[in-house]
Amino acid sequence: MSDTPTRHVTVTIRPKVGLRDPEGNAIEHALAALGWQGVTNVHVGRTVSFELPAGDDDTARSEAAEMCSRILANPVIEDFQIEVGGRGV
Amino acid sequence: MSDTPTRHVTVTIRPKVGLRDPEGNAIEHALAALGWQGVTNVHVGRTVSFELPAGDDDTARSEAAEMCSRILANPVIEDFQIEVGGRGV
Amino acid sequence: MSEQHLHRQLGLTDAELAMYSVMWSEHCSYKSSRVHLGRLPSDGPQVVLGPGENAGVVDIGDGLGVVVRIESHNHPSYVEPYQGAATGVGGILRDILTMGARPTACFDSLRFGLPVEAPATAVAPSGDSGAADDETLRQRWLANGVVSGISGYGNAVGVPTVGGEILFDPTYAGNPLVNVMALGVMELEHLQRAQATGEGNIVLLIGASTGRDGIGGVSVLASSGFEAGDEEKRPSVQVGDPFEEKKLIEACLELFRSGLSVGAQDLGGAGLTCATSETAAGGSGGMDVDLDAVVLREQGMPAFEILTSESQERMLVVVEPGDLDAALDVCARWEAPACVVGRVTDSGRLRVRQGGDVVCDVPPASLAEGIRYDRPLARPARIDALTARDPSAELPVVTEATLREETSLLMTSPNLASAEWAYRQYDHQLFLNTVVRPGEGDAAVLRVMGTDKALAVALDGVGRYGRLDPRRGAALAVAEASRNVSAVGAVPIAAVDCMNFGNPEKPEVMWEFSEAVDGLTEACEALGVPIVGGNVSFYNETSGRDIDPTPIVGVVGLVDPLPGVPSGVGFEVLGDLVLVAGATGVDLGGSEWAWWNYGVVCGSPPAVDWPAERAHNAFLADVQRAGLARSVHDVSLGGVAVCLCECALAGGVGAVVDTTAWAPAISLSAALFSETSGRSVLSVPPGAAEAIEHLAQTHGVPIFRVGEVGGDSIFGIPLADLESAVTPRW
Amino acid sequence: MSGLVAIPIIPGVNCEHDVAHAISLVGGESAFVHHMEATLPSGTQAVYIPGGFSYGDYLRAGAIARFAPIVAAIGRAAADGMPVLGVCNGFQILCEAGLLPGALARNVGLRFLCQDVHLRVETAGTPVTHRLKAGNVLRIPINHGEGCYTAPTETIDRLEAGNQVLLRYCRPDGTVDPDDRESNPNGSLRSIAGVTNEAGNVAGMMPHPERASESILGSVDGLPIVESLVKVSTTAGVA
Ligand SMILES: Nc1ncnc2c1ncn2[C@@H]1O[C@H](COP(=O)(O)OP(=O)(O)O)[C@@H](O)[C@H]1O
Ligand SMILES: [Mg+2]
Repeated sequence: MSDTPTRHVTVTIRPKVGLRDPEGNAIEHALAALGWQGVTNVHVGRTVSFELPAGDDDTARSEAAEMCSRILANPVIEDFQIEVGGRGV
Repeated sequence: MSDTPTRHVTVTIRPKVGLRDPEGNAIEHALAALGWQGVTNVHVGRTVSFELPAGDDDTARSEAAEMCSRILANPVIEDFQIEVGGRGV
Repeated sequence: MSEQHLHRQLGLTDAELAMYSVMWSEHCSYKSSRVHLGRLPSDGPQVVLGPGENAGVVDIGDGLGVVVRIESHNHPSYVEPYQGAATGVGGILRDILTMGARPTACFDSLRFGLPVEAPATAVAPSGDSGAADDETLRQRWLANGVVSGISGYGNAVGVPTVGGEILFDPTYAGNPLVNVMALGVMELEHLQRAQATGEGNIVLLIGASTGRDGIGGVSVLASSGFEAGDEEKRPSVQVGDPFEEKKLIEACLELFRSGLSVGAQDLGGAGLTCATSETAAGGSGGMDVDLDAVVLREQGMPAFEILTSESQERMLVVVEPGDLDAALDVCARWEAPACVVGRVTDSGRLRVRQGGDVVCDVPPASLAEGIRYDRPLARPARIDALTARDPSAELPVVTEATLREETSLLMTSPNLASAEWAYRQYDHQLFLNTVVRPGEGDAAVLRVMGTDKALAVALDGVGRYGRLDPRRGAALAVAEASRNVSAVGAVPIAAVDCMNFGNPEKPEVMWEFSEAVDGLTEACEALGVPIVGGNVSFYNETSGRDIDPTPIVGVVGLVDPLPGVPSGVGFEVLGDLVLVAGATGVDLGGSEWAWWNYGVVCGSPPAVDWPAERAHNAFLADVQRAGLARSVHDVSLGGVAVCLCECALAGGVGAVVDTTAWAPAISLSAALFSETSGRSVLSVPPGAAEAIEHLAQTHGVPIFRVGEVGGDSIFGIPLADLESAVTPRW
Repeated sequence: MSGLVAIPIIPGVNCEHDVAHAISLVGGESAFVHHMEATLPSGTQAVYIPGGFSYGDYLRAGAIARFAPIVAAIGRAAADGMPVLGVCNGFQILCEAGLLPGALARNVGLRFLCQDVHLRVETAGTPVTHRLKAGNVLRIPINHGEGCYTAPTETIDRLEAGNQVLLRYCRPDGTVDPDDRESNPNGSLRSIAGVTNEAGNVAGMMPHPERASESILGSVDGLPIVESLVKVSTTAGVA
């Protein structure tokens, strides 16, 4: 393996605002049925997290942005957001 | 609607460490084929964000934790993490 | 020296200890059941391979064989319903593949606790009814998780799920049942054997990498019931990867077809230990295995973990040295990872090395043969108490005035609900074989491409009957599944059974098991259906309470030739005559009506009159062959009343029936709700009625004209009301 | 003599044998092509991308498959006017590859659906519908979890204006109601079940015509679509 330092990256991919979010709706209903009636605006996204070889956060971020637009997200229906450095769970 | 203030909550749900993650694997391979050979440790998760009526962050957090263990996550195979206040996309 | 290290004093390595402990587990060695299973009839002129192989094989002519197998995945599905069910599907498909066949159809038999509250009268006096709501939700969560696991894995791996059943009873609340059956059709000349033969031949491990999945899974999960503190068992949850399995299937099929494989074995329970020891024991007698060659998903796995890992989607294939490159090329083309992990020897030893050390050196047969127990049997006290009670004495007298209400209530039983919510999620059409889809007939009908034959398959089992009389319960499961395939025009040719029982260490459970084996035997002999494979799942218990003994039986029937699409179950044409075939007795013991409407489970399950059963099956097959009837539906749960409702719902047309027409000598409640075996409801064009009656007569089957198709109600219950009664609320 | 219909095999697809069978039923010839091939077999005059679960549908249906070398080859052939039909996963791959507009999101009911649907032919005369007439109603099965056709409103308006909507989910009588879950079970926008590219030679649809190819299977309504593709390939480049 090389010595390039790595960055931990998490990208979050969500349905574009304005598009239907049936999964969010379903969860909102299920929560209401369990007694959480006041919970609103439920939205669901997917995360993809990974280690990326990159000398600094900016490089990592721009690499990740390219990964998102090429494969991780579908620009027709999804938006994405990139977080560098934060460790997940 | 009531006057209870609301908190914005985002929960991130991931497969437990050590569990097999076929989806993460497939993405790792695909990324490598596209030239991102150095990307490792790819894992896929979900996020659920919502507005929750709660007077303070701690209440919001403990409500969200209960939501996670009852319905949002499957504690047998998933870990979750709660963030209160942060706005999503 | 601590106790754990005693095995070293005895001369066993850690790896050897782990290997013996998994191989001698209940799941792998059938140690409690083997002494009984030998009684099952497994011979028949068409049987090519019977029990004891990865799957049974039955000759259907034209050089073709049907490969069939059933398995349970109960415990894993309770721990994690989606993955438990998914990996259950994955495992059964590899059993079919191992024989050399492409798995082309899957079936599921599922049992859960109640997903809805029973009518107030039916609530058993348990005292914990306060928890009912949460419990109900949990059962729905389990059922939905299991169904999506089957859908998620089966669809993606590319094997259609074309039939099955879903039943609910409180006995399964703490221990759901997930039984899956699969089949494939193959040219018999390509049959693979699970043998490692030919000294010097090379052992390939193909498929997924090996991780810490399900370490000790078979011993941990399949050999103990559930108690508080289940968390400890959770790390062994296995995650299925249908994509990996799909590639594995394609690669193996090509290896088999191109003659590159001399033996194959899937890795299931007990992983590499089981696959290497069984193929070595069945072949040249020895094998050298190098664990350093196994591709690991996690670093630092000690030998015993690699040897007992139950990572999914792996196969062992033996090839001749000269074919190695060609075999590796095939795997590469399908992107199925493959590596050389060993060699066949004639040393009579299974020798396993890791990092230069020999970590295991034992005779493979000692692992593969396991041990067997002849556990004590004792007839449970409850049986006499339950059968001594006469259900009719505890149930109301149904009259013309109350039958409508009784039937409406009965139709709300979750066991009579439409299963469409489930099978709609299953690809049930891939491979273009499905002639009768789920919901369209009593059994699935799959044509056999390239011939004019078809297979009919049904899966059945009723736990409540088993509680009252495990022998009759088992026999009735065979009878029902056979009747179901007959109802679509097939002749039953083979059966597989999945025995779901409680803790075999209890003499009462072992007695139930032994009785059920006798019931299967009696039924299979009477109907001429050999059992070509099966599976035993013990320890289905929660906090010391065992489930009702639940044998699930899958029957494969042959339709030869297939005359066209068989008649369905629905009433369709106004003015058609409605007939009931078969004699109705007073059989309310364990019936759906007594249980759901009144919470009464007592008496004896129906006794089967085997000659009559056989005659009725032959009659049904002839009716379909001659294309005489517009609809054919067998009578099962809920009796004639429910059967008529189902026919009306399926066709969207009601009927007017005379409730005294098919059993005038017995009470109305028995006429309507008796679950006597060997009966069916048919609708026929008026012009064909006499021909049908004549056919029935030649078979010696009593048949009764009971009414006429028409209207939008049955027993005066509007179809719309029935529709909402059978629409699941989960 | 028929032209050859190429059927690309991308790991995880599973309808390839069914597609080949349906093509043979209408007298066509087909050949499987491995996904790592960079060119189509010589003699290829049309492409039928079969359904299934390429790469396990991981990430998104079609998201990984679209990078297969054979998909690039299909893209080049399509640019030269070759007729291409993507069914189910094939449709998803074509959308992901940008060869067709829009995207296929998860079914609104969030469940996988295997059932018959009714389809109204919106645009006849394409390489996959020239044996049909606009307004024809077909009964063909669907089999998918991600089939909800989705695109920005402007895109859909443009598709409608340019006759790029191939098929819509409808009731048995041909009426279309996007809000009716009975007839539009996956919730597709404006009930769209299939679209074409601007040139009309690349088509995608979620329902499986090859599954409605014999009466014993319940319907033969898919045959005209398969036949259109096969017959157009004999006179390559129609449309
Ligand atoms: N879990 C399931 N998976 C697939 N098909 C199912 C399932 N449950 C029921 N079905 C189908 O629904 C239909 C009715 O089932 P069921 O009521 O159990 O039939 P029967 O009472 O005749 O045995 C059958 O075609 C059956 O195959
Ligand atoms: Mg039946």
